[in-house]
Amino acid sequence: MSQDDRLPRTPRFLTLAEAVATYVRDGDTVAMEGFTHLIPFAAGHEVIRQGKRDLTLVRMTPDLIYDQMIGMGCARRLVFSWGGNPGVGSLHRLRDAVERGWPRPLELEEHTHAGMAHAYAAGAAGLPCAVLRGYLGTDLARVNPNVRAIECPFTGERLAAIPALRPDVAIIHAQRADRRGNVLVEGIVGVQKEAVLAARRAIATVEEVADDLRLRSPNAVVLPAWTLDAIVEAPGGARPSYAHGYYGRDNAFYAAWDGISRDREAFLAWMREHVLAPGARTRAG
Amino acid sequence: MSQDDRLPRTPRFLTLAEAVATYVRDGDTVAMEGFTHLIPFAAGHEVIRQGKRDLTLVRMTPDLIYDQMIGMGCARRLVFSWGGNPGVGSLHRLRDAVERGWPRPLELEEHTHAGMAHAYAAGAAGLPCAVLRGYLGTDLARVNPNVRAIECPFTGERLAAIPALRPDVAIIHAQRADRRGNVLVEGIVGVQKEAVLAARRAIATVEEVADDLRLRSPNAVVLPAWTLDAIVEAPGGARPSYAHGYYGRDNAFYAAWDGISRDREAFLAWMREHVLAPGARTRAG
Amino acid sequence: MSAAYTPAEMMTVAAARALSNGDVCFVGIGLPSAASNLARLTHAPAITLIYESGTIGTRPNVLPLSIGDPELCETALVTVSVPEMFAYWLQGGRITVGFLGAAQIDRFGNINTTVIGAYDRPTVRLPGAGGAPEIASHCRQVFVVLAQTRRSFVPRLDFITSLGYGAGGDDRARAGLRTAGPVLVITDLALLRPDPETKELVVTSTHPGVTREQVAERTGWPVRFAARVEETPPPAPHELAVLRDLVARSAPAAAPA
Amino acid sequence: MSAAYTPAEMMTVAAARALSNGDVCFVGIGLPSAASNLARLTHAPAITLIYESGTIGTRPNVLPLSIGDPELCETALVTVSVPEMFAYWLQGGRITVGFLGAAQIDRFGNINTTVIGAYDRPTVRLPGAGGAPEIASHCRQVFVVLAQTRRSFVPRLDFITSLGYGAGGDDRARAGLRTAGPVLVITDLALLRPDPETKELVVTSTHPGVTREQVAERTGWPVRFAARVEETPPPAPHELAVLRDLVARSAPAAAPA
Repeated sequence: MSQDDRLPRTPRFLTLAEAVATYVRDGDTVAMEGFTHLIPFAAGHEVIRQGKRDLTLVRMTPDLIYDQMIGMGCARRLVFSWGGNPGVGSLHRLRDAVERGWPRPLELEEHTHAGMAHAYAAGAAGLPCAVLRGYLGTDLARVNPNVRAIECPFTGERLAAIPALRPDVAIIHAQRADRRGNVLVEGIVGVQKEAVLAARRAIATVEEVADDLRLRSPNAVVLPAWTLDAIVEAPGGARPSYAHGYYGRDNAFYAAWDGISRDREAFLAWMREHVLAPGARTRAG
Repeated sequence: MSQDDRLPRTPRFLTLAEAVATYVRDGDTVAMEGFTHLIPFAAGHEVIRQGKRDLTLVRMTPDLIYDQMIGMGCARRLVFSWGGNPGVGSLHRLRDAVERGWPRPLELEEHTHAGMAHAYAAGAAGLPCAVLRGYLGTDLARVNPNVRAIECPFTGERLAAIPALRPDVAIIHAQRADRRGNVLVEGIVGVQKEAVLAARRAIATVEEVADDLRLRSPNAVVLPAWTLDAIVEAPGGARPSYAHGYYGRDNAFYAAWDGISRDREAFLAWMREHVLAPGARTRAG
Repeated sequence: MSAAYTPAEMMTVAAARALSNGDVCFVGIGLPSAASNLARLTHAPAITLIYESGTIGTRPNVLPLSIGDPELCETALVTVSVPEMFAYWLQGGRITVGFLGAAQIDRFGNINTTVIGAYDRPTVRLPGAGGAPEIASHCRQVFVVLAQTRRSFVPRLDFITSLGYGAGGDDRARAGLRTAGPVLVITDLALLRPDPETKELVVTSTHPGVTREQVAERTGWPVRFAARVEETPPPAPHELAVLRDLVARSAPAAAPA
Repeated sequence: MSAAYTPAEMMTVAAARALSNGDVCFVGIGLPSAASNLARLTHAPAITLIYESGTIGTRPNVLPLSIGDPELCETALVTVSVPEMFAYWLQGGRITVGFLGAAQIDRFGNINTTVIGAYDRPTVRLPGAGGAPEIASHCRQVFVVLAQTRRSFVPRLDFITSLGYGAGGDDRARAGLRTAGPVLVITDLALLRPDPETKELVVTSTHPGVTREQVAERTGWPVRFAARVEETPPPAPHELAVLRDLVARSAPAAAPA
């Protein structure tokens, strides 16, 4: 194992464009996490605007942001565990890529939520693999060579082993950073901490940079500054997802996305208007 | 695996004497956790008063409470990772039991902190064993048959495996319970949550039972009522350890224990006066 | 007209009734979420609802659209990380009921939510596994709720996403599982339970006004009926009123059809 | 008299100097804790101190007696659980310096904190491993601080609690470790560093007024000296003043001798 990429650094306060240009490279394995809550939409749109290509996208729930990135041709491969529009239905751009190869074919590596969550935790913990009681009796183990068996040396029980996730770059959205770059995540915290700690490089976009993190508990979920490479102030950066304590989830947009994304041209028109056009950044999502 | 002992229950609000009498049995494997902070001294003293015998005591840091229980003959076996008086020196009752078999011989199963922490987490997670990169090059693996090797099926790396900890009963001390029996742990939270979730039965002693847990963060460390068997209101129950937000650590007592505990008779006299005597409960520690 | 009700309402009410006060329920989004909250708002006020987003003991006032809506966290006792949720809470073996929806189910309660067609060249790419495979294996028992059609009740799954009873008999135990599996399937027509020996799902109750022929017609295999088939009690006025209130105050997209 | 200082003060000051502003230091209790906080209060104000109790980025105003004193949590950026501390933070490979004390050390930087005598029938039962074995293996480099005597610097350990360089040479790498190991040992007499090839600890600096004979006398093996042995600069007035202030305001038991 090379552990040098885990060593402490001093994060830079950058614009979103600078952060994505500096830390996301074509061909990278990119984990943009946020479990329903705090999805880094603004960062995803910047990745699209900068025309990044051949990415391996990792996310438990690809959600609308990866649907958009896949539809815009950023991705070569997807590692995921649930690829729907939550409560609404399909991710049509994801399906179009898988079912018809548009705009380009998409390789899938498919897990369960439990598997992905354990794999991020193993990555954060510097282990080569995650061990869980999982994938029992499911065909996922048949189609995914990254699901293997490992035997407990005490009981002989066969458990599942999957490789640790070690993304090249993790991008998360969070509520606040202080001026040193320490970052607070609060509410549904998902796997963001694990994704950052598992990755070689990490960007946090935040609702605000403040003098004080305003921690209300000694046991809050905090990423110390030295675990991050870049902090980007991006208010509203999780919309149409949400930021606990800042704004709610735009459930109507999630429902509307079903119609927008069904048709390739309608999708492209929406992306041009809301993501690619000059000045689009302020209202994207 | 039998998982039935993990199923939800409704905790009972009991006195300390009732809770220990009901849930701690001779011969049990007992984990009383609290990493320096929130050590359940009052509960340990009640175990001593009730004359429990043949216990396998599990704790990362035996601390003064297990020194006292060992010296009073409650324990047959100790599973631990660091057995000193923190910042002061030896645990003399522990040493006397190991070096000279007084008041009875004490079997040791010895781990590293990392190993014990992983073993509790594996117990909480319902796994048969914990896997970590640990015990490398140490003689602990030589003297402890419960440290074995397991091979990563992806990289071939040999990792350490140790059995999950599954105590018969876990006892913790915490800041607050609400009237339903939900319990807040705050500050240095150690392995208390894991110990409770790994155990078949669990007792929480608390500084106060309140109408409201007064959670300051949605991500506080909370044990839901249905993970516990008994709640005991025991203000001061962690002294001479401490309860963040309630009272500080009695460092002077920790230093004084060195003198009290060196001599068998002085130790017994102290225990008689401060733990065994009628009325001792209110000032024990 | 409070006496009239839709098949979907009957399904949700019947699903809710299967839960009890002492349950700790791992709740899937959609129909399971509506049923679980209906139970909480009627006969099981002390039930503990857990969503895989990490929210424990949640009491949403409106039905969530997603598994991680703000309402879930805001009304929860506490919210834990997703790795902790799957390791300590689900795999830890402390959930009494896993409540799942499904795209397809077979006669042995196996579930497909992954693909229609070949995995590598699917006709329809479904969302995939999510938490379901481990919910199906780690909860003490599993309930499944879905509308009954020939497309959803199929003789053979193209892909087993979540294991029920495999090929029946003791197949589930031989896969290493000690939990009870899908002991109850609730549809808009009937209730089905596994035969104690073969583990094939058999109809044990039909909803009021539903005939055996209708059930057979909307099942993709020659469905069997228990020796004694009950009639599901219709929704009580109170159940319907609470369900309709809940649906009315929830976002349209989050409410069951 | 600010110019006079004790050997223990020299040791703590020399240990503190080894740390720098960019370090993330996993701090053992006792001498390492005093040295780490002295570094933070002098030349390394931005250093990150981590204690195994879970406290990250702690800035204690007084020296803690235990590894989990209230002061550590109250002044920390954040406090995590002990399993998380060992899994994500230590094993995760993000610590630059592990700072350990020791009961005994051998010429290859292996440490014993477990027993004197046979494991099953020890003459002296020491506290045991604690966090040290994994600190010794997972931190990018390890510093060890301890007073130098024939009882602590021994030719052969009865028990290897924490691996240094094993039997020397590439033994450490052959045990599967990629980290640098004990690159610096700070005593009340001298600084020792491993020979680049053999990995035997050799004296690279002696403290002012300390002779080679004194060092040899208080080492349990025929200690070697580097080709060029420096003299450790004495404590600066500022270093001494800050250390003495820190000690004075800490509980007597927590302060270094």
